[in-house]
Amino acid sequence: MIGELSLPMLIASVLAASAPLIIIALGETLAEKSGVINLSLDGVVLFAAMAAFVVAKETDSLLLGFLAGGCAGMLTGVIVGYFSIYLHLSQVAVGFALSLLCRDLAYFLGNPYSRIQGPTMLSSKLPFYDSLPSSLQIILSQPLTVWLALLLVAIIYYFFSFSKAGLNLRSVGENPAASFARGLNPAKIQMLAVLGGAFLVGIGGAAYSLSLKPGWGRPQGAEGIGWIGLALVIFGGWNPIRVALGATLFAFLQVSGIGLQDLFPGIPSQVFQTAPFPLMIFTLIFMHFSTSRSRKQGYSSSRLQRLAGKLFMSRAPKGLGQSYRQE
Amino acid sequence: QSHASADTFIFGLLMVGPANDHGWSQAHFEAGKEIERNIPGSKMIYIDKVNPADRPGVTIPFLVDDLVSKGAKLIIGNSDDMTDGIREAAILHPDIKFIHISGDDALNPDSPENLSNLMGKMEYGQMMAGFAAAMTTKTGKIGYLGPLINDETKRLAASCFLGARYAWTEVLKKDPADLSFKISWIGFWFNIPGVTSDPTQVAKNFFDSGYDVVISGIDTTEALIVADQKKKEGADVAAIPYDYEGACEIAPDACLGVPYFNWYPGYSYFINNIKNNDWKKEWLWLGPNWKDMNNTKKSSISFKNGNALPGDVQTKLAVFAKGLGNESISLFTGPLNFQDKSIFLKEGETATEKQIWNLPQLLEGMDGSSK
Amino acid sequence: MKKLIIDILLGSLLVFSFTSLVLLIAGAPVLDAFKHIWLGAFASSIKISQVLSVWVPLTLCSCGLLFTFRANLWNIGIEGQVTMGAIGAMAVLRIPGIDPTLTLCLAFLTSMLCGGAWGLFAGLLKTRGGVHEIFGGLGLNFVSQGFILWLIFGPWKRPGIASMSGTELLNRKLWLASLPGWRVATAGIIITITILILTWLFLQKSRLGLKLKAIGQNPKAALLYAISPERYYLQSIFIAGSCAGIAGFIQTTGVYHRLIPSISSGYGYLALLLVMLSGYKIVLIPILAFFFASLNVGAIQLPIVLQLDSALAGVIQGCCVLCALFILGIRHDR
Amino acid sequence: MDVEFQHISKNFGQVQALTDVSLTARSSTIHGLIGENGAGKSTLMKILTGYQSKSSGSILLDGVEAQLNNPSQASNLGIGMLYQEPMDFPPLTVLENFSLGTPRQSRQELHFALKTLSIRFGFDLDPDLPVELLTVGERQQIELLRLIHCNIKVLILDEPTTGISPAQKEALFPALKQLAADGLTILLVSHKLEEVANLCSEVTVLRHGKLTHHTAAPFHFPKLLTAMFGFVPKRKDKGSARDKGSPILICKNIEASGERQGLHQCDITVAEGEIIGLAGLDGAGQSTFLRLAAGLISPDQGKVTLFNNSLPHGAKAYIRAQELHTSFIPADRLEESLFAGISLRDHFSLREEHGMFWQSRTRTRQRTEEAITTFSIKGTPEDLAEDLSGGNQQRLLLSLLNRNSRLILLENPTRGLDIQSGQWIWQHLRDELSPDTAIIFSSPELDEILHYSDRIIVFHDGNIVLDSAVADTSHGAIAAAMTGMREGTP
Ligand SMILES: Nc1ncnc2c1ncn2[C@@H]1O[C@H](COP(=O)(O)OP(=O)(O)OP(=O)(O)O)[C@@H](O)[C@H]1O
Ligand SMILES: Nc1ncnc2c1ncn2[C@@H]1O[C@H](COP(=O)(O)OP(=O)(O)OP(=O)(O)O)[C@@H](O)[C@H]1O
Ligand SMILES: [Mg+2]
Ligand SMILES: [Mg+2]
Repeated sequence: MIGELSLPMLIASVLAASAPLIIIALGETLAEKSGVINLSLDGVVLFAAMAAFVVAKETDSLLLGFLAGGCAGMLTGVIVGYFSIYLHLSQVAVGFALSLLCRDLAYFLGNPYSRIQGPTMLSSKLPFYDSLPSSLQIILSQPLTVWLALLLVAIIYYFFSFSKAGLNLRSVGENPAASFARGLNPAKIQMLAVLGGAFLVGIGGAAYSLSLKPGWGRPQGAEGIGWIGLALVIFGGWNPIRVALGATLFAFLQVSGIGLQDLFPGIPSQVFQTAPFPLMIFTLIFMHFSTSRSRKQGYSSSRLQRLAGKLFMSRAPKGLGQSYRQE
Repeated sequence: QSHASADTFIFGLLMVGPANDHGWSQAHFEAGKEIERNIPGSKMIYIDKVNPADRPGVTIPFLVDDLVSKGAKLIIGNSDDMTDGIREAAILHPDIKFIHISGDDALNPDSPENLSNLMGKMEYGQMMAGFAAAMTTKTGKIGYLGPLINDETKRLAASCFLGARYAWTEVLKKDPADLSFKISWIGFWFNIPGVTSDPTQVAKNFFDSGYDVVISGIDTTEALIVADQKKKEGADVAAIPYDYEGACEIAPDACLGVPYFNWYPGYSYFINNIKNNDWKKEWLWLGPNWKDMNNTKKSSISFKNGNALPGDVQTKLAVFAKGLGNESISLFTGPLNFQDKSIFLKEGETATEKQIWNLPQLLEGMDGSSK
Repeated sequence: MKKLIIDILLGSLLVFSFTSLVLLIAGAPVLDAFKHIWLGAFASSIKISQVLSVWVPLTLCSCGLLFTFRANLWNIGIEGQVTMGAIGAMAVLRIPGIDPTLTLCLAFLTSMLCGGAWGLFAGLLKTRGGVHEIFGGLGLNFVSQGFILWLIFGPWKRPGIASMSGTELLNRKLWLASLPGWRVATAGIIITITILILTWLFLQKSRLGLKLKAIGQNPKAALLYAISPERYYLQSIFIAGSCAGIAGFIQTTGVYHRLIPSISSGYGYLALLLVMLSGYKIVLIPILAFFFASLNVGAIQLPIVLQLDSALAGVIQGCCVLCALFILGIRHDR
Repeated sequence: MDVEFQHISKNFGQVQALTDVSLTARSSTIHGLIGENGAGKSTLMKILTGYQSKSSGSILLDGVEAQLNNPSQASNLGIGMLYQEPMDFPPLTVLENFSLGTPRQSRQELHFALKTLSIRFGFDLDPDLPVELLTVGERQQIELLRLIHCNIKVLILDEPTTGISPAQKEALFPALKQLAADGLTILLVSHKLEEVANLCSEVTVLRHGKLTHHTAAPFHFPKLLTAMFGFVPKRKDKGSARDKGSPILICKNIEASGERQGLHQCDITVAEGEIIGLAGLDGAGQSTFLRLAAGLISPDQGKVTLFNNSLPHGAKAYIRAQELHTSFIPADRLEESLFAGISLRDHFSLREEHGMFWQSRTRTRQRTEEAITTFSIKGTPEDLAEDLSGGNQQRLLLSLLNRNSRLILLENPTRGLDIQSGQWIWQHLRDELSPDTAIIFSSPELDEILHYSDRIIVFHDGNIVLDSAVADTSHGAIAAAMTGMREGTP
């Protein structure tokens, strides 16, 4: 228990705070599994949050708002995809420039809509809500975005692990030339993955302005989240479930950081706020070292060791960052 | 057509937050508009979001240079954080007058002659806010969303607490031990991601931990928005925003009311002085006009009731305000202890303005960090 | 040459159309907006000197980045390196009782060392810890942000109140002087021009520049020439950090005269864009830095005069880079 | 399905890989395609699968002209290829690799199909293991099974037996024959004449991108070998025979990994003044050996001794080897040994000056100009390395060699060079260097090895199968050793 928050409340808070991040990180996972790094996340999240709020406000429809967020994300996906897959430009350069551009574009275009009341997604009760014990009631009364995030974890896990399309996508990320040899169209698959991923990132952004931190303003409160999303993909070893767990861990750090203020009154509260970011990124070092060790275990003949290895093993798709040029 | 005619008076306003923040900056902005409407020939030029997070690399002297080049004769800086910049600019532009809101540089004999300070006695507003909160809380737990820790914010939080305790013990006749008043400081006047605590999250934590009224001491309206969200989800909670008369509009049904500043009296005082060549360096701390508290021309501080404040509480609040006005209720009167149990005021002793202005720490009974 | 001019014209046209489109969407008067940005940057000598005071840190950061880009490193941690440079400078400036000139010189050196060390840290994370420099750099940016906040709200807070407005003002003797009527520290300009020349010398004339280029192009082959990529990665990122550190020093002593939380002002990120736009050519750096700086300064007019957000400057800057990349892309594709 | 190539030509930029090749492979037969390295066999096959586009010519399937612009079209027409280099996805599991590119099927069905096919061909594959843990041979097995599972009509096998054990071969060959009998058209690319003789009913030989020989069974091996490698050149005068001096490189009992098969039980001693040619099929172990001697890779077992100093392990080894006057020139010039965007002068600057801070323009310029004249490089000191033609890049690399080198390791030194350039380079190597310098080089061209070396070492699947003085062996014996045949067989 952190501060005065009861355990169920803490769980509920963490779940709610992690939902948009999960959606964003899963979107990036999708793109990266196909071999394309979309580095523009940080700006796109804001841009989508702005677009979602503006549309939701104008139409008074949350659904249209979320769609607008997704489309705004997809629009940036088109740029990232076209530049890196078809023009073969550096994915990092394109993503970084786009990230700064989208952020400022969001601030610029969103200015007239800042700090006004708009539609908000409320937490909804489950049908069997009243029959649940009260702690479960607390945990389970969540906005739809939380269920969406959890559903997406399952869907994307299934997609990668069991579906034909997911296998094709992964194969392109590993070795586009071989995929081409087997009759796939790597460029098309990468483009679809980037667009789909960017759509999810947009939905994640919309979840900020329509649910978790309702409203638009500068700052919006989602600044820096895109970078965390990118780090989470590595942290999660490109595995949707681990990525989601990472997002939850980050949300926990953020929620509990407020309570830590009471526990350590000598330390300025600002320090707790910055802490999760470096913590997240320094776990990457840990990942690096544990990966080299667990890679061996991952292939061990003992089932248990294989499982343990899989938990910590992380390896980028082999073709990550390079786009395929047909001869 | 000639915008520089003799009786045009241009004044520049530097606002720390957005002009439409439904809070501190908007209160200043509206006062400036009011000046434009009421003082013939006056014209406001302004720039908002003057803070290093929103406008990285932009300094106060730079903005002042620009406003002066556009003809401004008076510069108003509305943030505590502009202290150094305003002073630097005042030295660079000795023939331009400066008002720094909320500081006390003018009390310092070395400070430039063209720099005055203006502040409102929000202590009274906060007392009323605390009163309203204590009268409505069901759980006896009041949360205070604090900005950063300094003398001003400590005295405001303390005033709020005193108002709440008065309502709890003197009006409701309950045990003071059952009232919990907790402050969570976010680190700045508004959210800066990755730097301050996220006020949305802090307000959520308050409500999730059983606090049913959250009073906002920050310039933006997150507490009210979260309260509204929770209320729509069925929780019986409410919030009190801060600074701006219209703050409740963003979520009227969850709003108990708002203690607000009205800067028009202060602004017009200084502008008239400048026009009459009566300027002098001064430190002005303006309070409510108790007889006509909601009159924008006269009263610098007031409290506006919100939809969520029950009718009977409204009546009792009016009585309370009256008591504050005729000094039959004096809350900064002993016995009062500091948070560390050391004595602030002895039995019967009343604090001086200076003691209140420079309140060193929070009071006994308040929960939260003093430094 | 003719092709280059066509490219530049095409790029400008693209940027201009996109920006106009954005302005139209925002319902703003397009030509007015450009006019006010122009006036805001160049209307008076004071404004030009403001532009120069932004030009200084931008150019410094860009010079540093030329080293890391040449070694094919993405030194995204440059923001943190500016911050650490400023902290290093402040640590020296706080020491009482030394001759001001000496203090300033010491602060200058310390800022270089601190910035460089912070860069080295990111470099070591890459070479030893296997963390890509983008994530290492970002992580260190957040760490430096936490560190400077801790200092400002903790040990270095002003008497009585700790506030986001930073530490107490420096003694005026420790301010970098500017010419009368100018708002930019003369020493800053001189230092920047010196660093520009040194950067040019190092990159074009020294064997270090050549080795960095070799490593950036082909680390595998570098080994055959007995050049250790790890060593030169670290050297280049140390140099970049030092340049950024100097920028932090000037921000502290010449612009803010104190330490503030956002002392780096986003110039590091902006410099990354700038260097990409320049095509990694040093001759273009001072020119483009001046262009970017004038956008930054001029855009302040947008909120004052047209009630628009000044973020338009960032939109134009980002758009310039994307358009330049786009033209590069279609040229290579042909 | 009959496959008919008509006047196929293909060029990669200036490299003419195929010139006017026409041949027909009939259904229900196995058609062999042989030729030395770089003859254009793989290119011809990749054109059939649509993986590479042809420059001119046409392909008829059962007499109808087919559009084969990408692998997808080809596989829809029933054409499948087992690529020479494994075209698979190392981190994915066997089953996933098996299923990629096949029609949609449930996991159970795939599992079952893989299992039955494995049994039929006598392969042993764990469906859940990541492919990267398998040997190249096993990876090719999966691919073969996948193609058969796809019900293709034309099966192209590009070196299918690399890394397959004799026992598996015994299972594979009858199966292939059975497939052909069932109506498949099989195109088999191979270097191994035994296999070709065993399986094929017709054989086509390519040499330098042109069709040089076409014959039906029975085959006359010497004729095939001549068509593959050209005539056996008469030994020209090599100049004075060199004196062997004391040993400078000793490899003892080396086990190392690298290329396809790694190196096994490798024992080589090289003496001063020796010129040794390394022969073998691509990837048989020559490159691994050269890199081992250069200190770029460390052995898993055993010891490399250079000039009586044993090389340390790890990254320091290469530096140490250089200190011991060893130089190495890799085959892939722009990938591994030159900096594409850096000028010739700067290459000299990087190479020659140590411990200096500034570049000295005049000195390195002079040096570069000297080198340009001595090595007749067509270029100026300011030209970028990538702007040089292949031959000139090679000359540049030679000119960058340390002149004090006593052991020179060359990987395919005349790769992509015309005859004149090649001869020039050899003349330079033999005549300009001091006579006690040892040279070890690999080459896919037997002629070159026979012509320039004193001693020949033939690698096969990571083992040394022949080590003898050139004078003591014959062209046929070497060619046979290279194709995996023991000496003495026809
Ligand atoms: N992608 C490419 N780009 C440029 N040149 C190529 C390319 N692929 C092949 N070549 C060249 O085309 C020629 C024919 O190559 P190919 O791979 O068809 O030879 P091969 O007969 O299969 O030889 P091997 O027996 O070594 O496999 C060679 O000279 C080769 O260098
Ligand atoms: N990318 C390039 N840019 C500019 N010039 C080039 C480029 N590639 C080749 N050249 C020039 O074109 C000419 C022909 O090059 P090419 O590689 O065909 O030579 P080549 O006939 O194969 O010679 P060699 O036998 O030495 O390999 C050379 O003079 C070379 O300098
Ligand atoms: Mg081949
Ligand atoms: Mg050539």
